[in-house]
Amino acid sequence: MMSDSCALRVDDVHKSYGIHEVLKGVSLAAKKGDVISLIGSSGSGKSTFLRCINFLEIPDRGSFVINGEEVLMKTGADGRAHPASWRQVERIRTGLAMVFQSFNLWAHMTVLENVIEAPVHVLGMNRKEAVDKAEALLQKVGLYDKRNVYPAFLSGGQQQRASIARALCVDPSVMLFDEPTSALDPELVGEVLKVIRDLAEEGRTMLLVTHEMKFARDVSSHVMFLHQGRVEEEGTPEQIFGVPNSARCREFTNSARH
Amino acid sequence: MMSDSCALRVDDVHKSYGIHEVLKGVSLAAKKGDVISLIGSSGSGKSTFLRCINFLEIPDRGSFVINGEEVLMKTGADGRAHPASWRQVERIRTGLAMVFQSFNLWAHMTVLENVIEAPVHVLGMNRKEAVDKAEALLQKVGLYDKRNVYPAFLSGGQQQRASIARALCVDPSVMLFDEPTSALDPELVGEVLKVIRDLAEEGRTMLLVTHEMKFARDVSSHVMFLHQGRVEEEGTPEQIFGVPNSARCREFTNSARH
Amino acid sequence: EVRFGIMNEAYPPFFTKDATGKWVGWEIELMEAVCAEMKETCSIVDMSWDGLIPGLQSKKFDVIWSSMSITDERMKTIAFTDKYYNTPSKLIGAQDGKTGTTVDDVSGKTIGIQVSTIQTEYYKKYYASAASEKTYATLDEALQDLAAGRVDYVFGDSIPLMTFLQSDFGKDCCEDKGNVKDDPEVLGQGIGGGLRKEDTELLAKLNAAIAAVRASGKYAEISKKYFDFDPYGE
Amino acid sequence: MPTSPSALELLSPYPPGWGGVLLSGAVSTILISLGAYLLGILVGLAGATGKLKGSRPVVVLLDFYTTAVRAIPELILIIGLYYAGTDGINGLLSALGFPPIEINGFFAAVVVLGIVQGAYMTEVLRGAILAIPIGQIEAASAFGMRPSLRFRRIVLPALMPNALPGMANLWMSVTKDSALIAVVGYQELALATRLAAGNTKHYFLFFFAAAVIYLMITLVSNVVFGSLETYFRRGQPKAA
Amino acid sequence: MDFSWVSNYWPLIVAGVIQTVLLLVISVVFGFILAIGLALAQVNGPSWLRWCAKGYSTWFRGTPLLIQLWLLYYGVGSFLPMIPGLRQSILWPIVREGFFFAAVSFTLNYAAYEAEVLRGALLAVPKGELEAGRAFGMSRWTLLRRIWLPRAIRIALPTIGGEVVLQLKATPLAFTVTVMDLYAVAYKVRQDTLLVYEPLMVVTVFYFCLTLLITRAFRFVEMQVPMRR
Ligand SMILES: Nc1ncnc2c1ncn2[C@@H]1O[C@H](COP(=O)(O)OP(=O)(O)OP(=O)(O)O)[C@@H](O)[C@H]1O
Ligand SMILES: Nc1ncnc2c1ncn2[C@@H]1O[C@H](COP(=O)(O)OP(=O)(O)OP(=O)(O)O)[C@@H](O)[C@H]1O
Ligand SMILES: [Mg+2]
Ligand SMILES: [Mg+2]
Repeated sequence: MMSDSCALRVDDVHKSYGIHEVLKGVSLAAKKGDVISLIGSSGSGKSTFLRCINFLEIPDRGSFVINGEEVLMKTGADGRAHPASWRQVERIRTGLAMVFQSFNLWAHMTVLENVIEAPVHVLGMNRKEAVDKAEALLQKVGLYDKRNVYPAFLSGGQQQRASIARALCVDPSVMLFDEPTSALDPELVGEVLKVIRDLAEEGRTMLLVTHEMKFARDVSSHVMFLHQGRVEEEGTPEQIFGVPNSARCREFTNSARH
Repeated sequence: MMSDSCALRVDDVHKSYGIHEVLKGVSLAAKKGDVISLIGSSGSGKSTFLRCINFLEIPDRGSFVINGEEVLMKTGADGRAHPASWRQVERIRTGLAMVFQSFNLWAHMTVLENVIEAPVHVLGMNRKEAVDKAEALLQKVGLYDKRNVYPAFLSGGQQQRASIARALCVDPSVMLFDEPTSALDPELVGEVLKVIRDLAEEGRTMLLVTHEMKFARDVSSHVMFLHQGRVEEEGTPEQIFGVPNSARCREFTNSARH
Repeated sequence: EVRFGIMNEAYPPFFTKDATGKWVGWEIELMEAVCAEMKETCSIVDMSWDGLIPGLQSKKFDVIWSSMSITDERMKTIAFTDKYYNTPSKLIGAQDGKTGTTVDDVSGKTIGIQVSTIQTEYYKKYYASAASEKTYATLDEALQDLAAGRVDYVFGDSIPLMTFLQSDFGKDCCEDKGNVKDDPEVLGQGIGGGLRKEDTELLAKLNAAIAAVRASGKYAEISKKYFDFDPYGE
Repeated sequence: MPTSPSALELLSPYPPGWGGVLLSGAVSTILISLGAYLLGILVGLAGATGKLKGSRPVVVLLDFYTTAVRAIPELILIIGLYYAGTDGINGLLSALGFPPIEINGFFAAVVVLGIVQGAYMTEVLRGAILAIPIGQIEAASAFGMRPSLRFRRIVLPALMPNALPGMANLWMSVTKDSALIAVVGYQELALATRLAAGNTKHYFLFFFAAAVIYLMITLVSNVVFGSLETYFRRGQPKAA
Repeated sequence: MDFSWVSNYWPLIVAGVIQTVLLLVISVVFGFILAIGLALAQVNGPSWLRWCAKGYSTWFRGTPLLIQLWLLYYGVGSFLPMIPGLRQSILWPIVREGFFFAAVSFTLNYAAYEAEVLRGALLAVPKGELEAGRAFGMSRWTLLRRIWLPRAIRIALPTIGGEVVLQLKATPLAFTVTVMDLYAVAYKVRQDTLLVYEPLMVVTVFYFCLTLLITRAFRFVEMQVPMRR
């Protein structure tokens, strides 16, 4: 049904908490190798949108095609949509990976155990192989010497890097990054930028929420500006950061420059 | 002993976790109205240093003068220093306020309750007065309409703003900010910048850990670059970001610009 | 086969399990004699007090043979054999040299009684106007409270009370105040075996056997081993 | 009156000493408690999951279960199952032309106490699961873990430190509650003690001996629960 | 089913309900206060205090409540009259009664169980939230009262609810020291009439109502702070 190159297609996502409508119809389409940045003010629904894509939040309405597979939805008695089969969702999730805004490392596992958990227990990777791979990744994010430490004893930036390594270790074809550089110093931001570029070249698709406009401009192939639950403007980085159409977007991107 | 204008003087702070020496003698002096930025790579000990100042971590060694009052220390049986009187520490803490890297909002209280908690129950402020003040602050950080929400239902940036409002509400003379803008969008960063400047003008002293170099440059009167537990370089923002002496510092600040 | 339900607590000298797990006591020997008389094989099923009635009703055994007092109230629920023993009731109390069991003797005192025994009825009829009552789950608890001075008298069956008075514990604190005046209306029905109401045939057989054991002298022979009087009562 | 035997003679493991009776009573106590406890954990896990994740009717049903089973005196449950229950089953069996069955007292005790334990355990585990930071569970879901895997790898290790104190309490009370099963003619430690005491009139000695045995059970349990807690609290910073 | 006895026994039943509820409320309220101290001693106390609290919890959870009650009633109870002046004081009529001993021993026992639950809950409070409290200059006491305990109690609410119900079920033991609680009344009825199920059913109805009340109350408190699930 979907052309193979379309890694991710999301249509008309709605989500309310109680009477508070957070997403009012957000759509998105990404090809393989796309890096799409989501920007927007705090509370505009960026995280919620990301969480809807892997069904951590169940959207009230919307259609989802992930990795060329359409997520079957059914409408519940309360008029809200649900995934028809959680099995399918679980399968699709194995091809997704997420870096959470609040890291969400598993507190009872060391950094290394956190990173190999999903490869070994979800993907069924051989443990030794997973450890090798994890160690290489931890090396890359500069956390190799902290591999046997529990998350509670890490600094904020170290936790964030562990969380990035954990997401990378499952070799996902679509990655959801929720402010992956918020706790990182500029040097590490540069490193992460490189990693994301490499991944894009390998043909992986990335969805990235960020507040660092420079980072968004440098890394993304496409930028979406979310405002009050709607996509106010989208386009290439040049367009969004150069000559945005909408006044609101212009204001927002300008403030980063002031 | 101290000139009145010296709001904060910290000398030769050492702190180890086990064999891992995180702080190897960090010193700092700040006058009233100073805004001192701490920059440095992830894991370099910035948060630890901040936490030592209000004794959330007990430094192994060091002397502290806060708000013109010297913290009495005694050496325990294990050769490590301890505050001689926790009473004194508690009293001194009422003049400090901290914004945590991980926010640490009290989960069993709404945003408003979080903000008025310390004024009412530590400073003994009249409840009504505290509510008025808190509401004004929440208004300022754009969280007024979320004042009756519990922290679990807030977005990352909203939590951070609540945490900032909570710290501001005690009218501290010294403020410790641990990456207070990490989860904020550029517009809000601008707002926080303004708030910090206003506070500095009122004569409050601020210690600020941040990874946003532009922010550090704009806001601070003095910048310290921490590297491997030592102050590698310090000076005015112009000096640190313009013509740093140390190669490491140059490398670090450059990477933010690339 | 007739199965006898016995409470799995110790109530010497009537019934108790010894350390090897064997049931011994006067009531056990009497049961064996009755069985021999009926020419039945007999077995013992032991149960806690709470399980006796349900056990009987759900046919886990056929007769409750466990020093159960016959009362009119209880006869609404199960059937009883004729009495096979009936011992007098007595008061014991602290050693103060005064004896006697009249209303005047107990006036203003506290009397400990085991819950819903025939003595409760007697107390209500004779003593309630002058004395006050404390109810205990077991006689042992009442006796310990007597020793601790929390009650002035304990009112109960003479045999366990005498056993207590002879023990090291009881010798030091307490003394016999005498048997109470008999009143067959509340004390007189004695102890019998309990049966399901519909088992009239077994009831008749048991009554005949009890009478025969008593008549043949077997009853006296067993009793002599345990008592220096006739537990059958009047 | 024969001369009183010494305490040592009374507690000797060989008759006429009562030590053996007490010890075998203790073994029964432990076995019944263990059986009931394990059953209780299984029931509790199912109950907690149902209460947290189940549909509306499931939650209502489980609410009724935890309220009712905890409210009804254990005695009535055990008598009900053992006597009325057997009657019922046998009535049914004979109606269908089968021979009657005999429900074993041990089995009945374990089932009844297990169901009761399960009701308390449901609440303990529900609380423990609610105390897990939600993000940890979400992270597991986000990596495509199936519910069973997620439970085994993430939820269970994370709930244990929160649940263990409550679970330890339940274990302590089930070792004492098993005294109830005397009602179906099973001789566990409490009954053995009463028997020995009533027989010999050495109340103090035997109650003291029983207290010591119960304490031993507790001390061993403390070690087990303590090391479990240390194990499951790995990675947690020391409390203040 | 035969409930004709109810007409004769209802005054006793009412008195029994009152005794049961009194015992429950007294032991839960005072036990809980004691438990807070015991739990804190274990989490935060100096090592000698920690061992005392640990020993307390081992003894009171490790031995049957019945034995504790007996030791108190017959052991300590027989020394009480020797305290000079106590016999003459206005306290004596209270202190002499079995009810007093039952209440004390239930309180001590409940405290041990509750302390264990609270200990776990205190440890489960996220460390960062405590640090936030300290950073604002809260004294130990304020921190405990405003942050640590309220958070811990919320975490432990379902388990605490269970412990309260367990305590309700422990009240019948008071009969061994002559307190005619609800269960004892039922016991008496059973002894008098040999009816097994009927009196227990009446008891069950009351216990059910009490349990329902307890669980509803706890559910209500639990609902006060919404959770993200
Ligand atoms: N409680 C602890 N126990 C052991 N090691 C710790 C503990 N807290 C921090 N560390 C270690 O101390 C070092 C400094 O940590 P700190 O949190 O001060 O870093 P930071 O400079 O704030 O970094 P970031 O920018 O990532 O927040 C890190 O290597 C960290 O792993
Ligand atoms: N579980 C929830 N229940 C109710 N409201 C929620 C919940 N989660 C988020 N919200 C609200 O939804 C809105 C969007 O939240 P979201 O986390 O998507 O914001 P965001 O764009 O990621 O912001 P930030 O940049 O601050 O992280 C916010 O106003 C938030 O308060
Ligand atoms: Mg967000
Ligand atoms: Mg930090």
